[in-house]
Amino acid sequence: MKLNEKLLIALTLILALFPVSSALAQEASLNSGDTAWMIVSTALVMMMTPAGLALFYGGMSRYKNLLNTFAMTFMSYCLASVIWVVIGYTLAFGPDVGGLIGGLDFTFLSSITVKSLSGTIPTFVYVLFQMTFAGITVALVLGSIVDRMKFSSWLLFTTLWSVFIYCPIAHWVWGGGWMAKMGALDFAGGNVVHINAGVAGLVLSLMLGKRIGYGKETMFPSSIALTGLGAALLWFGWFGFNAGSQLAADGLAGSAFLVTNTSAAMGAISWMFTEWYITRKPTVLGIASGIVAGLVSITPAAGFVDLSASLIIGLVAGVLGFVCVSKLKHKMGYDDSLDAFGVHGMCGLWGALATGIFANPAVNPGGTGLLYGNPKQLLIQIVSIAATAGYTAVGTLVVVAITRFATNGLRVEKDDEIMGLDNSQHGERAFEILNS
Amino acid sequence: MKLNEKLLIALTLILALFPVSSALAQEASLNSGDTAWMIVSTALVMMMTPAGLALFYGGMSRYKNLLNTFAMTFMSYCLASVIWVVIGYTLAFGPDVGGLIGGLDFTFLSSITVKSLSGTIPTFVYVLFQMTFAGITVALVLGSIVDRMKFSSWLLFTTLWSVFIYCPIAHWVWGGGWMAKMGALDFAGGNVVHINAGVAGLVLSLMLGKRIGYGKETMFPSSIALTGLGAALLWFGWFGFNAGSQLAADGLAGSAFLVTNTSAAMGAISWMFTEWYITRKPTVLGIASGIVAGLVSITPAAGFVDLSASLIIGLVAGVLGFVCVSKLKHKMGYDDSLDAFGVHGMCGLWGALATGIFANPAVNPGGTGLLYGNPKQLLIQIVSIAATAGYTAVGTLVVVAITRFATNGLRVEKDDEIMGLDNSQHGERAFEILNS
Amino acid sequence: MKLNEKLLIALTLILALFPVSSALAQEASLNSGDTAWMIVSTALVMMMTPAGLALFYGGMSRYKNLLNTFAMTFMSYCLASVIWVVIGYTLAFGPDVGGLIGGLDFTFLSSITVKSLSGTIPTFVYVLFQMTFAGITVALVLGSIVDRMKFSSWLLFTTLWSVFIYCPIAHWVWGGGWMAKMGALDFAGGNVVHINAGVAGLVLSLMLGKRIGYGKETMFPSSIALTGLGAALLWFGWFGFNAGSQLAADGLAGSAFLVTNTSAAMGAISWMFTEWYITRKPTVLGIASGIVAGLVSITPAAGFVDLSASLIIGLVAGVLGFVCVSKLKHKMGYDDSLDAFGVHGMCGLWGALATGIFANPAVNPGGTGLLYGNPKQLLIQIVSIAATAGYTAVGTLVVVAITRFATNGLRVEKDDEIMGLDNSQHGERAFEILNS
Amino acid sequence: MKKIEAIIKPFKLDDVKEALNELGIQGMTISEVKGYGRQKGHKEIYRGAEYVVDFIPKIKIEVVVAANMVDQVIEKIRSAANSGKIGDGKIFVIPVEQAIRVRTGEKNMDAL
Amino acid sequence: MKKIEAIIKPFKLDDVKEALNELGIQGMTISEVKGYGRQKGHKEIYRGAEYVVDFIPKIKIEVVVAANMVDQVIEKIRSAANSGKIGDGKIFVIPVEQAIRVRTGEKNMDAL
Amino acid sequence: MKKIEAIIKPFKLDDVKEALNELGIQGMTISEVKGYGRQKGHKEIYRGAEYVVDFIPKIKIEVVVAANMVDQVIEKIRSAANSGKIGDGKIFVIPVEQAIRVRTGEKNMDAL
Ligand SMILES: Nc1ncnc2c1ncn2[C@@H]1O[C@H](COP(=O)(O)OP(=O)(O)O)[C@@H](O)[C@H]1O
Ligand SMILES: Nc1ncnc2c1ncn2[C@@H]1O[C@H](COP(=O)(O)OP(=O)(O)O)[C@@H](O)[C@H]1O
Ligand SMILES: Nc1ncnc2c1ncn2[C@@H]1O[C@H](COP(=O)(O)OP(=O)(O)O)[C@@H](O)[C@H]1O
Repeated sequence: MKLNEKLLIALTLILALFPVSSALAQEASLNSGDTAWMIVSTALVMMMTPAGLALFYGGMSRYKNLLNTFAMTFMSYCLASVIWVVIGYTLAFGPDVGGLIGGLDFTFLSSITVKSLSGTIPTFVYVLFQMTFAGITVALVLGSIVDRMKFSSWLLFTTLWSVFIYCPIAHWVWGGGWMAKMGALDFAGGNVVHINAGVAGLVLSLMLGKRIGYGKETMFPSSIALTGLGAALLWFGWFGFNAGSQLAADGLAGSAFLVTNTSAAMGAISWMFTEWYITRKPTVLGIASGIVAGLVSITPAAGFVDLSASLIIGLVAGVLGFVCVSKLKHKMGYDDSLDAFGVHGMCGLWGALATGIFANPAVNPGGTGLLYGNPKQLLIQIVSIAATAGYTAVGTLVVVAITRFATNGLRVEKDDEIMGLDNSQHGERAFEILNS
Repeated sequence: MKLNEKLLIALTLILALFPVSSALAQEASLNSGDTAWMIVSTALVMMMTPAGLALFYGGMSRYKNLLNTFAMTFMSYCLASVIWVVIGYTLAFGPDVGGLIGGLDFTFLSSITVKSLSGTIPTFVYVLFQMTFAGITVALVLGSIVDRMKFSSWLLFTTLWSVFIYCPIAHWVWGGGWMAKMGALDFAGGNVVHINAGVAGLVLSLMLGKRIGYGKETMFPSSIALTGLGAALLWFGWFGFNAGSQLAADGLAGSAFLVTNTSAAMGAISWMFTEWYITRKPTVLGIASGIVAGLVSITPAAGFVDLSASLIIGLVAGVLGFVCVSKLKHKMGYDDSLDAFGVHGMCGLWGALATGIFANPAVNPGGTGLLYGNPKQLLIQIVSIAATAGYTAVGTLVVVAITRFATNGLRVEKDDEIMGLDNSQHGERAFEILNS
Repeated sequence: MKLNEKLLIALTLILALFPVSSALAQEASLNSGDTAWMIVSTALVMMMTPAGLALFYGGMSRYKNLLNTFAMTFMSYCLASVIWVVIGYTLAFGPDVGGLIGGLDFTFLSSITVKSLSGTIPTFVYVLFQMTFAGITVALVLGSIVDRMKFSSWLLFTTLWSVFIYCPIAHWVWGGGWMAKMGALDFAGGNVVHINAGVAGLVLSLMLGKRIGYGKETMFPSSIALTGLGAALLWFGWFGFNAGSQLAADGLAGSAFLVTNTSAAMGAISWMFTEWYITRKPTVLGIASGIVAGLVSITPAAGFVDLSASLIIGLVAGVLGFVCVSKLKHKMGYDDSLDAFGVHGMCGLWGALATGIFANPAVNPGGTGLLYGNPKQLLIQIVSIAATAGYTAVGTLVVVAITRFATNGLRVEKDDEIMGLDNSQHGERAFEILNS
Repeated sequence: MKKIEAIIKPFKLDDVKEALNELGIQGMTISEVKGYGRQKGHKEIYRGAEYVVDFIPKIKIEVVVAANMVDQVIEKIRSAANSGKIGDGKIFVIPVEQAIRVRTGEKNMDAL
Repeated sequence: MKKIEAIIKPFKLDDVKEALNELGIQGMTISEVKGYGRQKGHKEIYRGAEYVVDFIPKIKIEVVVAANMVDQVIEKIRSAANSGKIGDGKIFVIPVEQAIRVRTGEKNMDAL
Repeated sequence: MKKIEAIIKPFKLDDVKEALNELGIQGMTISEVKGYGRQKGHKEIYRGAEYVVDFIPKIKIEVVVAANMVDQVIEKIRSAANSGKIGDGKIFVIPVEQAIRVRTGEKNMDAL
């Protein structure tokens, strides 16, 4: 309960007699500070997709596919933006139907007005904040499949996946669905965003098959500099992602902010040293990857754990991420192009478990983990992880099958793949630097 | 009227007897939430010019002129910053003189203090917020004329144009001038910013003449990747632009935020599909352009229209923008290098009309459009558009004439234009990527 | 004292009888508007290091060292993030010990909870805000030494320097240490950040020696375009840096915001014209450098001076910066690679003096400068500058000596330096743009 | 057969290409090169560090033609690439003993 | 000695390199070039401005070998670079009068 | 006339340029190339994917000179480009039948 609310309860009591009081009572609970913070958080999370992720992914994809990666990222966010206000929000946050999905009451946001409030902020802001999560989640998936997918197929996949995979899971966890009722802890999206996107990416990449020349040809990232900048912007935006998930500008938001930054820093440090030790060189790509690994892992835990937990979560994330992308992947032999599964899926999984282990009631009475005497929480986390992974795996399979049928084939022509998707799909080049 | 104001009225009534009450009454209406939001909005809009627009425009200009585009953009903002605090603000927002211009009372912001308030925020913040609009407007103009204008001429043009063209129009619409009195609706700058800049750009490009080799030589954008990043940053900043124009962190700001994002997404989608259908390829440049088209169009309408209107406004913007830059321009044969007129002018015009059509009193009692039974509004919009376009066309003509005379000639030497302006004007290159 | 506080005092008086009142009294002073602003400020300052500074510095370093510059910048922030929460914060802001250093009470932020407040904001937010300053300060140092330092040496240097140089100085000025008691004025870090980093950079570069080929070979910046973007992002973030240092969203924050933007703009304008006059070409690098010079100079003064002072401060900064980097440096013959000393050290010095000259009690009763009848302030400023420069010079010397010993040698092999640090230290290249 | 190597100013490329087309030349290979010669380079100053850029961007055109076409080709290139200013470039003629088309294995004149 | 200049499609480079290694060729020099020929370029459209990109990215391989190896080398390159499609490229043979290794000053065959 | 093609390490360019100036050579053309040879390339590892970069950046200098200057030029380049390490590069000499200056049409020696 926030300050001004208290103020107002108090006031309404005293001022019951004043004419203004009623007017006052109505919009009583809008808090301009919380609203300011949430509009900014939303803007920050929005920026993560077309700026942060486009650079992070674009810089890692081969030069001939850089713009295609941009195009897929941009359109993921654009399509999600429209889908969300039309149908997505209501499916995720409409009145609960059997714990599984939201009702259609808010289709086209009907019945939500400028005056509607969610907690202490305008409902419109809440809708948009949630929308930015839908937008980045589907965009994260493409990390597994750049360099080979037909643009048309991607657009259809994005549309179907947002509606049929993202919305239900968002409802389960945040929309009052069964996971919420079960008491699963996911502050800012370990399940909903990262495990979900990571597993979907893996499935999609398996169905697409490997890139031509994978394992044989050299596949240099087009620009580690752009990837580094992307990681920096993702970090910047992630403060909105995690601290914003408190939906208020208060102490818990500050705490989420603190652990988010700490975990990101630890992730970068541990990834770098692990890599340095194992492959003899600390790379900028490794540092950037470690930052993201740390951020992903702290996401579900941000509002529940304390500083010392965040140091451990980030530390483990850096090592885990490195092992997944540089060992596991090559052992398993799938072609998760930019490691959406290795980084987001696996570190999201670690974060979800860590939440069940480290959740400290002193930070947030809403969550008590194993270390604070509640082993049950860890169990709940495992169930929620399994359910999320299971649903998204099967669901994505179906969505991909439909997409393949509808766009006859998911993959670009062999020659187009060799020539590069920038040229074949978009008829453009990322840079035209010719001296004169 | 915002919450805390209400609180305070109430309080001052009750507390009339308390010592603190008077102190209270004074700075009564500063709202820290609104202030927080407006400082951030201002920072976001500031970022749009040297980061967003410089990349968006720089990436579209030919490589040999990339830095010159940066230089013009940066200096537009720097000059506007100084001009605004010295004389611009008072011309635009000083006490109204005959509905045409502001008086000189606030020259050098004299008589404004740390304690001064505008509504619920410090006046200094309001001054800066308005300044960022002046800065980006003149920078937008250069989209029409990159690749050929003398840097010295640009600096003088910027200075004169900000004072004699921007300030009066800003006064008419936002400073309590005749358009405001007439009831013209322009929430965040359809007239003041986009139509104004677009028309000025067209005039300037006509007076400069076409680029050497225009229509014959290939003129490849230096980097679609940078342009894409620029569009993403513009989108991010535009939330400050539009939602910030409410000058408060409240429900209407949230609504403006919602329609802004929706229109941008729709603009990108519709531009992309139109292009795909007509030229067989969906380009990243098209997607980026559609985003901007959607943002421009919703700008005047942001605080007045509802979700469904924003879907239509963005949809039309994407198609309109595409047609203007890829058909109209080539028909007319002017050389609007980066389409400041095609995108900002024309989509700004559409937005201004759309505001008159879709303004929904349920969103904002301050505006009722054609569809809600007030055809007169559409008429008012048309008058305001015509007046803006007319004044800026003539005014720019004069300003350009003076500039040409004062800097003898507007255009760089033929050889310098061929060699590129980065080299001839600045003696630099944008990238020096040489392996060793 | 902020609005809501007043409200609450008032309220607690009246509501003494209500049950809620006590609960109210406790967390009474959290202000959600101030908190919103400070979280955002912190995020903005964080972004300055891995995004703004990495680009600004990376673009200036030679292509073969671009990623190494990124790596050093990223790790500076990551290490500082961890060091700060473990030990740095308590050394700087723990209970004062003899005016020299903070006590260890807050090691690992122990005893700080979600409910802890600093003024009107959560203590965690305050901790993080201060952390971002530690992070950028040490990163600024590397501007003096890019292109030649061993990565391992940099990591150790960063760690030692943050703890033994930054923390004490931060304590003296902001942690209630002797400079604070003496009445030194440093609103946002002229001493603590810029003079400190600049002098440390100079010392480190002298101990490292010049780059191979310095003064003989051409050393082209890898990308003025990236440097320009970096300057724009630094400017954007600097609003959090300076206006955020007020720790509240109020009129003084607005005033700091105003003078910051004005000084940056003036710095760019004056640097550009000085350069234009002296070397016949206005460069984008010059404009970008002028922006930073203006921002550095206004930093200590931001909360104390008025508009007209900021015009002068920025004007002088542009000229001074230009002279330092293009004349002084070459006269003295040290190799301050990217001019951390020339720009940050010297302009920080100017800003610290200017604060003593222009501090206007009408803006902030906390500071009265020479021009307002308090010559003593100027003296205090000089003492604080001298002390800061002296301590950091000697301290850095020691830290560097230890680092050299511990990492046997500070400098990369001759061949590695020639081949470039991206390749030799990280085994990466910044761009791999190969058409196919 | 001879290989004609022409070093020209970048902005002249289109003209030269068209000129060669007029001769019915169906193929050529170009590359970005930097040239040092009589044409003075410009200087660039970065924060007071002054560098003379005396390697100037040029385009190198390589076209292999029958011996008997050499003079025409040279003439065409000259007139197209000529701006009358220092730095217009050079044309060199180099003997070629064989030419093969990768796709078909055709030899010499048939390969062009 | 002869210099063999092969202009090939970029993605064929690895194959050609390996093919040459099989011949025991220890060195070569490559450069990025652009080719104009029978292979049609594609068009790019930027906001309605349509440009035909008829200079297509190619890789030029230069390898200097003993005269007696020329035919083998040509054959190896041909088979490796051949995709059967227009634009596979050309191979040119140019006389080389001397070769020197910078490091040692060794001459001709010893320099390769 | 002969064309001397020297493939050298990039950081040696300035030295070689000066060496040639001492011989009064007024012009040359350089290009960025990549070399494959005895000099071992380094490996790069991106997220566990290990690539050997065996094409190493080099600079190719082309200078056309009178036949009688060839030996001097070779010697100058050698001594300037020599670092004594593997990978210092090669120098090749190729016959040139004609040289024309685009601007003036001057031929052969006068064109240089
Ligand atoms: N001796 C040479 N060998 C190879 N290339 C040369 C030689 N001399 C000049 N060039 C090339 O020709 C270009 C133009 O030569 P320059 O002397 O500048 O002007 P001009 O062609 O008018 O004499 C140079 O930039 C260089 O690329
Ligand atoms: N006469 C020529 N001189 C030099 N290079 C040529 C010539 N003709 C073609 N080329 C090069 O060979 C490449 C392939 O030629 P092209 O005619 O497109 O296909 P193909 O090799 O199948 O005949 C061209 O892109 C160009 O680089
Ligand atoms: N047979 C060849 N033909 C053309 N270029 C060659 C040949 N052999 C070597 N080179 C070039 O010379 C460079 C240096 O050769 P390398 O064998 O690495 O060292 P060294 O010059 O010391 O023998 C190579 O990188 C390559 O560019």
